[in-house]
Amino acid sequence: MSDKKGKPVPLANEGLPAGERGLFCDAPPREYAPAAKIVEDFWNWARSQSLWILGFGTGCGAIELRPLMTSRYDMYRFGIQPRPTPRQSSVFVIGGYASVKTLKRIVRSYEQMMGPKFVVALGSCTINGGMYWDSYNTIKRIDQYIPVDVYIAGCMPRPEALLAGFQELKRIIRAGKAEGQNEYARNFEWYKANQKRVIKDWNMPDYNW
Amino acid sequence: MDIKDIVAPFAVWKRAFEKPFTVRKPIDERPGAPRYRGFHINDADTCVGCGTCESICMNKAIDLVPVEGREPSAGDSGLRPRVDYGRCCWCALCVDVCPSGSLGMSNEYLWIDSDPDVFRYVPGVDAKPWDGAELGYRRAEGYRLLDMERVPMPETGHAEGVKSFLELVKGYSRDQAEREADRCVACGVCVASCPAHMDIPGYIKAVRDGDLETGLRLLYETNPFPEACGRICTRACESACAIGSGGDPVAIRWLKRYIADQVELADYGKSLPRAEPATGRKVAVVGAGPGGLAAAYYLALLGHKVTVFEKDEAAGGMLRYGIPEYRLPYPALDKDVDYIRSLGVEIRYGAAVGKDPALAKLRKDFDAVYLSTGLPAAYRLDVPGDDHPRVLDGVAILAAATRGEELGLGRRVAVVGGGNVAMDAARTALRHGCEVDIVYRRREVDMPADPEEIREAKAEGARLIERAIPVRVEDSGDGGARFVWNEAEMVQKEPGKRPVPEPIPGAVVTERYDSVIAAIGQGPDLAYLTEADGVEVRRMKPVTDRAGRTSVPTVFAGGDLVNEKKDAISAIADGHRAARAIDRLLGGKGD
Amino acid sequence: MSRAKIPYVPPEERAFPDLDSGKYLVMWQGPNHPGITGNMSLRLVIEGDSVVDCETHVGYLHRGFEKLMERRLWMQNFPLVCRIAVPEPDFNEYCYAAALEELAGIEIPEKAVWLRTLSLEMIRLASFLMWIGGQAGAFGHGTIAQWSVTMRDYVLDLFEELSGGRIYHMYIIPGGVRADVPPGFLRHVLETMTVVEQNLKDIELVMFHNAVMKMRAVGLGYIPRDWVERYGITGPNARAAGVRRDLRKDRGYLAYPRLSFEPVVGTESDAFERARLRLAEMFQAIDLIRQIVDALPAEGAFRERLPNPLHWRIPAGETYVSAECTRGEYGFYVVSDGGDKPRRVAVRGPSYTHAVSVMERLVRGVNIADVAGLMVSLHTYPPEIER
Amino acid sequence: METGILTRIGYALVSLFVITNYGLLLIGSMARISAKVQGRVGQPVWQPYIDIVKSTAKRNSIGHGIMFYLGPVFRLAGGVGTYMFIPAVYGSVLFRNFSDSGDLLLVMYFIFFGQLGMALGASEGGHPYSAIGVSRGLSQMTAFEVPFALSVIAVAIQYRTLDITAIVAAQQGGFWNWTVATNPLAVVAALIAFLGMSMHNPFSIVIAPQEIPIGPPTEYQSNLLGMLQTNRAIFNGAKLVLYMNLYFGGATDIVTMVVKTFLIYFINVFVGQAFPRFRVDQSIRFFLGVPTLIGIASVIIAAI
Amino acid sequence: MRELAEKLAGRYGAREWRDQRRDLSSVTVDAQRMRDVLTWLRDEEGYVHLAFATAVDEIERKAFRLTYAVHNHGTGHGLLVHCEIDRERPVMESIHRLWGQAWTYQREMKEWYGIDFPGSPRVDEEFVLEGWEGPPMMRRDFDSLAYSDATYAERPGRETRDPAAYMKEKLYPEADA
Repeated sequence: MSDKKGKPVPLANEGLPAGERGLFCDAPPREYAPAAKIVEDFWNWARSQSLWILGFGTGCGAIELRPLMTSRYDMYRFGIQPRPTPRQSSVFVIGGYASVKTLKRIVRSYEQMMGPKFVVALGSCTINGGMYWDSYNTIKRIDQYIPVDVYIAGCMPRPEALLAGFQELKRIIRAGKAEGQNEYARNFEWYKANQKRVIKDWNMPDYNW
Repeated sequence: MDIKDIVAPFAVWKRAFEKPFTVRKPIDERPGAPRYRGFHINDADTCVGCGTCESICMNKAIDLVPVEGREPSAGDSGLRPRVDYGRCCWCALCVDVCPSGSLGMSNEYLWIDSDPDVFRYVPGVDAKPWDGAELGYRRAEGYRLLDMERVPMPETGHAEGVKSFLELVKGYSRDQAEREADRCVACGVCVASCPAHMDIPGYIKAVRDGDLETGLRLLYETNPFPEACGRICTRACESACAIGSGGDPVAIRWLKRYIADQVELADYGKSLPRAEPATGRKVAVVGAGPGGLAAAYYLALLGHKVTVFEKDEAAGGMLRYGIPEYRLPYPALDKDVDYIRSLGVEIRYGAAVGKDPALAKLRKDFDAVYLSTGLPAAYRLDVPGDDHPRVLDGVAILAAATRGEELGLGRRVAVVGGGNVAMDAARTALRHGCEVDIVYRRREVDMPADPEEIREAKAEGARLIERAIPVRVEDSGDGGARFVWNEAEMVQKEPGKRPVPEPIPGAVVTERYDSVIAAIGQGPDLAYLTEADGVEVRRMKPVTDRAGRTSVPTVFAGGDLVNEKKDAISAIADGHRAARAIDRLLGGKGD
Repeated sequence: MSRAKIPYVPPEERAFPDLDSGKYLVMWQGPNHPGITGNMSLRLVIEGDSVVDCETHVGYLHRGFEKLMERRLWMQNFPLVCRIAVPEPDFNEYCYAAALEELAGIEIPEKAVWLRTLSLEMIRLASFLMWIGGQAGAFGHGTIAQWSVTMRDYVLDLFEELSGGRIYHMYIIPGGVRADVPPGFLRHVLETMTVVEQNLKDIELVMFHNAVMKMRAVGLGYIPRDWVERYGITGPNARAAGVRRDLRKDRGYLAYPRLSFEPVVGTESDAFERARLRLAEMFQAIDLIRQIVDALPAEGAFRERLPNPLHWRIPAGETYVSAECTRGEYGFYVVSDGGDKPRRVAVRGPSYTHAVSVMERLVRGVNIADVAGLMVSLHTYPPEIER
Repeated sequence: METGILTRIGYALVSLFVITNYGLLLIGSMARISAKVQGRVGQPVWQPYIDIVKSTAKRNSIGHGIMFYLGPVFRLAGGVGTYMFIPAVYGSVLFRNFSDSGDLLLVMYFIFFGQLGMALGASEGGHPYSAIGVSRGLSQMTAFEVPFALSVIAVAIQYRTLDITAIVAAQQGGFWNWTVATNPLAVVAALIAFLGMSMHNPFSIVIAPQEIPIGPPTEYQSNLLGMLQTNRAIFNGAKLVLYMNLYFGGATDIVTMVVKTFLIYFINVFVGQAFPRFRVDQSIRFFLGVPTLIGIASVIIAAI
Repeated sequence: MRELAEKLAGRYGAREWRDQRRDLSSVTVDAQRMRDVLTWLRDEEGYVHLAFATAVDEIERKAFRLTYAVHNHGTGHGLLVHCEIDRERPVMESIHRLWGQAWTYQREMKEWYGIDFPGSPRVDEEFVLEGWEGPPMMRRDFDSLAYSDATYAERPGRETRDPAAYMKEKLYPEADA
C-alpha cells in the first residue's frame, strides 16, 4: 500500500495527534475462534434471534426499512429491531448504492460494530453497481469494501423480501457460516487497500474501533 | 392548553382493542400485485434475440449470450438476453420495448443469496421457480414503445393500377421514410438473412438522420442495384426483421428505394467511392444481369478493366426482361446500370457468348471470366399436350412485354405456377385485358411467390385455383386450348416435411383458355460451355465454391446459374463475392 | 406559549463562534443518526444544550443524476428520475415527462391527465403519511409513526396495483401513463381512502390535541413571513407563514383547474402550524382523490404514440416545468440541443432551500433535542438536494 | 424467627433470581402491550432474554478506561442494592430480602447510586451524546426526585417510620389502609415521578434515539450492555416493588405482587404510548411545577 | 409580457426574448449586468422568487450559460434569465445577498462546473463530493463512465454479443475472408 506519491504508508494509526491516539485501537482486528460446538450453537441461535439493525439509511433502501419496522410488517416479532448506535448493532443493512462519501461512513460504522456482525446488502446497486453503474460517485460492489452475508435482489426489495433476507441471514448464522467479522480480519489489508483506492481523502486511522 | 390536550392522547388505546395491522405471514400472504414488476420471464421460443431489450436498458443490465441448443437462423440470432440483477432497476422498459413480446415479468420478488455472483440468468432458459408465471407485469394491451405498424406506402389503387404499366408503388416521401426508418431498432438480425449482407441498420439510420449520401454509400458497399432492389427484392431481410416478430416488419426495401430515388444520378459520385487506379488487368463478364453487373461494378472499383457480354439489346437481365414495368420501371433500372457504366464498365450488347465470341476466346483474351448467364430456359409443363401452340412460356411473355411486342394472349388466360414469374405473367396478362386464372398445385400458403404479389394479383382480378395438378392440354378446336387438371388434397406424408398434393381420384376439371402460360420455373442454358473449356458441370450447374470459383482457375460463375435462391439479391451477392475472389486471383487484396 | 421571533440574520452573517474558547462543543448530527431525515449531516456547534451555529453537509446520497442523464437517451432517463426523491417519485416523473412533452410538442390524452393527477395526489398522501410519522417520531411519539407508515403502506398497495411497483412506480411515462387502471382499482382506492381518513382522524386527535406535542412544537422553527421570498421558501412551509401560494392553483397544470379545492393557509408559521397544515393537506388530498375517482374517464387512450425511444430526438429548446409536491415547488429544467440525449437536466428540489439555507438559520438557538423535530418539520428529503 | 445469614443470602439470591426473570418478562410483556397499541404484534415475551444472551455472546468489546467498565457495575450494584433492601413480598421469608437491615433512605440512595455510577462510566466513553445524555439524565433525575422525595417524606410522616416493612405493615387490612387511599396526593406525585424514573414517555429524552442516539449507553456494547439490560430488569422490579410497598399496600403473596407491580408498570406504558417526550428543560420545569406542588400538599396533608 | 421584454431590452440591453409558454419566458443579458437585472426584476417587477440557478456547459462555444429562474407570484410568470461567461476563466458575480439560498446554488456550480463566485459563503468548500480529485464533474468533457470504470471495481463475467456480429460469425464467417 502506498500513498499518491508512491511512498509506502504503514497500515497503522501513526500520524494521529497524541491526544487522539487513545481514542482508537492500536492493533489490527484479529480473528476469533468459535467456542465449543454446543456453546457456539446456542450463541448462534441467540444471535440469530436478536438481530439489531444499525439505523443508518445509507441509500434508497432505508425507505423500505420504515414499513418493515412498523406495524404492517413488524419485524420486532422476528427479534429484529433498529438500534441507533453501531456499538450495539449486529446487522448492517446497506441500503443500495453507496456513494464514496457514504462509503467512508459505512466502513467506519462497520468497524465500530462488535462482532459477530452481519451485513445485508439490498438491491442491484450493491451487487454490481445497479442503475449507477456509470456514476462517478458510487461504488459498484460493496463486497470489495466490507464482507457481505446476504444479498437481496430487487430495486427496491420489498419489505417481504427483506424479511426473507433476514430469515436467510438467521439460517446462515445458525449454521455458523456468518463469519464476516473474521473474514474482514483475515483479509484486512485487502479491504483497506480497496477502501483507500476509492476514498481519496483518507483522514481516519486505519484501526478505528 | 386545555384539558382535552391531556385527555385526548389516551385515545391511542382505542387501537389496542382493534385488530393489529400486522400481516401475520407477509412472505406467504402477500404475493406481488397482478401487475407487479418482479423477476423476468422470457418465452425463449418466441424471442428472436434481437437485443432491443439490451439497447433500451439504461443500466446495461442485459447481455445477449448464446444458449445451449439454439443456433442462429433466419430471423433469430440464437442469442438470448441474460439479465444481471446487479444492474436491473425493474423499470420494465425492456418488456415494453420487446418487439416479439416474449419478455415479461413475473410477480415473484424473492431472490436471496449469499453469493453475489449468482444474480444473473437467462430468463426462459435457466430454470427458475417463476418460469411461466401467469401474473406479473406485461406491457399494456395495445401500447408499445415501438410502433408496430408500417407507414403505409402510397400506391395506385388496384382498379387504377391494372389499367396500365405505370409503377404502382409511389415511394415514400421524406417524412414517411423518416417515420418508417424510426421504427427500426438497429438490431442487425436482418443482415444475416440478406444474401448480400447489406448494412441494413446502417442505411436505415442514414435515412433517419437525413444523411442520404452516407446511405447511398452504404448501399453501394454491397449492392450496386439499389433502385432495382429497392423495388423488387425478395427481401429476406424483412422476414427476418425483429419488428416483424410482433408486427409489420420495417419496410427495408422501400427505405432502400427511398435513398436511391432521392439522390440524383449526377450526385452519386459525391458520396460513392471512386475506382482505384487501373491495374491493367482485364475481366470478362458474361451476362449483364444483376449478378454480372454487380461483379463488373466491384471489379471496376478495384481498378480492373471490365467488359460485359450481353446477348440481349439492353442490360439488366431478368430485372429488365423478367420483371414487368409496373414493378420496376426502366428508368430506375437504367439509373443503376448507368452508374455502373459510368465507372468504365463496357457492355457489349448482342454478344451471345458461345456463338460470338466463344468462351475459349474470352479465356484467352481476359485475365478472368465471370459467368452469370442465369436461367433463360423455361421449364415445360411436362404433361401431354404441352407442345400445344397456345401453351406459352411465362418468361418469354414477360420479355416480349418488355420489348413492347404484341402478346396475343386472347381473352382467357391460365397461368400455371405459383412463383413470382407466374404472378408477373398473370398481372401482365391482366394489364392486357385478359381474364386470368392462376392454377397452382398446392395451396396459396405454399406459393413461393411474395405474398404481397399474390395478394395484389388477386386484388387486380386474377382468380386463384389451388390444389390443381395439371393433367394435360387439349386443343379446344376453336383456336384455344382446354386445360385439364386434377383436383388434389394435401397429404402429410412424412412428419416434419411439407405436405404433398395427392390427386383426388375422379375430380378432374377441364377449362377452356385462349392461352396457357407455363411459369413453373426456368433452367440454365449451358450450351456455351464446351468440353474444351474444362468447367466441371454437375446437375446442369457449373461446380463452384462459395466464392464462385469453377474448376478452371480463371473462370468464375454465379447468380441464378449456380445459386439455389434464384433471386436478384443473391446474384448480386455472388457477383460481389466473385469480384473479390477474382481480384485476389489477379493479385489484389480482394476488398 | 410564547412565540419567540428570531431576528432575521442574513446567511452570511454567521456567528462563527470561537471554537478554541472551550465554551463550545462541535457535534455532528448524522449521517448515522436516527434523528436525521435520510442520509445527511449537520455540524452543530453547541453551547450547553443549545445550538450556536450549524453547517449542513450533504452529498452522502450524491449519485450524479444530472450527469448520468446527459449520458442516457430521453426515454432511458425516465426510470432514473424517480430515484431523485425516493419517497415521492411521481413528481419527478411528472415534471420530467411534462418537460419532454412540452419540448417535443406532444399532447397527452385526457385520461392520462386524470391518471397522472390521481397518482400525484396519491403519492402526496403517502409522502405526507410518512412525514407525519417522522414528525411524531422526532418528538418521540412512536405510536403515530407506527400507524401512519402502515397507512402509507396501504397507499403503496394501490400504487403496486396500478403501476406494478411499490416504491418506484415509473408510471408517468413521457406521452401519458404506463397502464390503465386495473379492474376494481377505483373501488380499492375509495376503500383505502376511508381507512386512511379514519386513521388520520385518530392521528389528529392524538397528535394535535396533545399537550406535550404542543409544548415541543409550538413556537419551534418560526419562519417570518418575509423569509418566504428571501429564501425562496415554497409549499407548506410558505403557506404556514400565511402565503397563499400553491402551484396546483397558480400554474393550474394537469386536471387541477377542474378540481375544487382551496390552498390551505396558516398563520403561525411554526412547527406545529406546519404540521397542522400538512394534516389539512392530507385530508385535502383524500378529497381530491375522491373527486378524481369520480371524474376519471372510463374510456379512452392513456398514452400517446411516441417515436422510437431508441433514437428519439427532441427539438432544441429549453423549459422549466414545476409542480407542487409535498414540500413545495418541484421543478425540472430541461435543455435539449436537438439530440437524442438531454443537454442538461437540472432538478429543483424544494429541500434544497428548506434543508440547507433555512435550516441553518432556524437551527441557531434551538435546543439540540429539537434539531430532529425542526428538520422534519421543514420536510426534508436529502436526495433531492444532492441528486 | 431468626435465620442464619447464609440462608438469608441464599434466599436473597433466589429472590434476586426471581425478580430478574420477572423484570425481564415484564419488559417483554409491556413491549407486547405497547405493540398492541401501535397496531402490531410485537416481539416475543422472552425477547429480552435472547437479547441478553446475544449481548453476552459478542466476541469482542471495546473499553474506554476503568470507569467505563465500572459504570454498568455500579448501575447493577444500584439495581441489586435497591432491591435487596425492599421486602418483595410482605411476610415471606424467601422474598423479604434484607429489608430489615435498611430503610427507605438507603433505598433512595441506591436509586441514585446506580444513576451516578452510570454517569461516570458513560462520560468516560468519550462520546458527546453519552455526555449530553448523562447530563440530561442527571438533571431530569434531580427534578423528578423532588416530587418523589416529597411523596416519600409524606409517607414517612404519615407512618412515622422509614422502615419499608413497617410501612407495608401499616397498610395491611384492606384497600382503605393503602397510601393510595389515605394520601392520594402523595401517590399522584410519586407516580408522576415514577414516569420520569422509568424513563418512559414523556420523560424518555435521556435515551431518545431521535434526539441523542441513545444517550448514556451509546458506547456500551457486548457484555457490558448485557449487564445494563439485566440491571434494567432488576431495577425496574425493585422500583415497582418499592412503589407497591409504599403506596399500594405491599403484597402478601407472590401473585398479588405480580398483579400490583404489573399494574403500576402499566401506568407507565399507558401514559407513554399517548405522549411524545419532553425536552429536558421542559421536563424539569414540569416536575418542579404541578407534581412538586402536589408533593408539598401531600406532605402537608400527611403532617396534619 | 411584451412590456417587460421591452423594458429589459431598453434598460439592460437584454436580447433573445422568447416565450416558451404562457407562463414562462427566457431572456439573455450580459453577465456583468446579471446582478442588476435580477435586483431590478426582484425589487421593481415583482420577480421575488428565485426558483433555482444553474449552469449549462456550452463546450462547443467555450462558454458556460448560467440560468437564473425567477418567478413573479403576482402574475404567475416565470422568467429564465441567461447569461454566458467564459469557460476558461469562469467567474460570476455572486447574488447571495439578493436571495438567502443563492449561495447554495453558487456553491454547487463552483463544485460541479468550477465557476467561481467571489464572496459567496462557503463557496470553496466541498459540497456533495468528498476528496474529489478530478475536474469539475458536470463539465461535458468529463467522462463519467470512464472514470467509474477506472475507479470502481466491477463484477467480472459480463459479456455480450452483437446479434449481427454473432450471426455473421456463426452463419457466414467467410464473408470477409
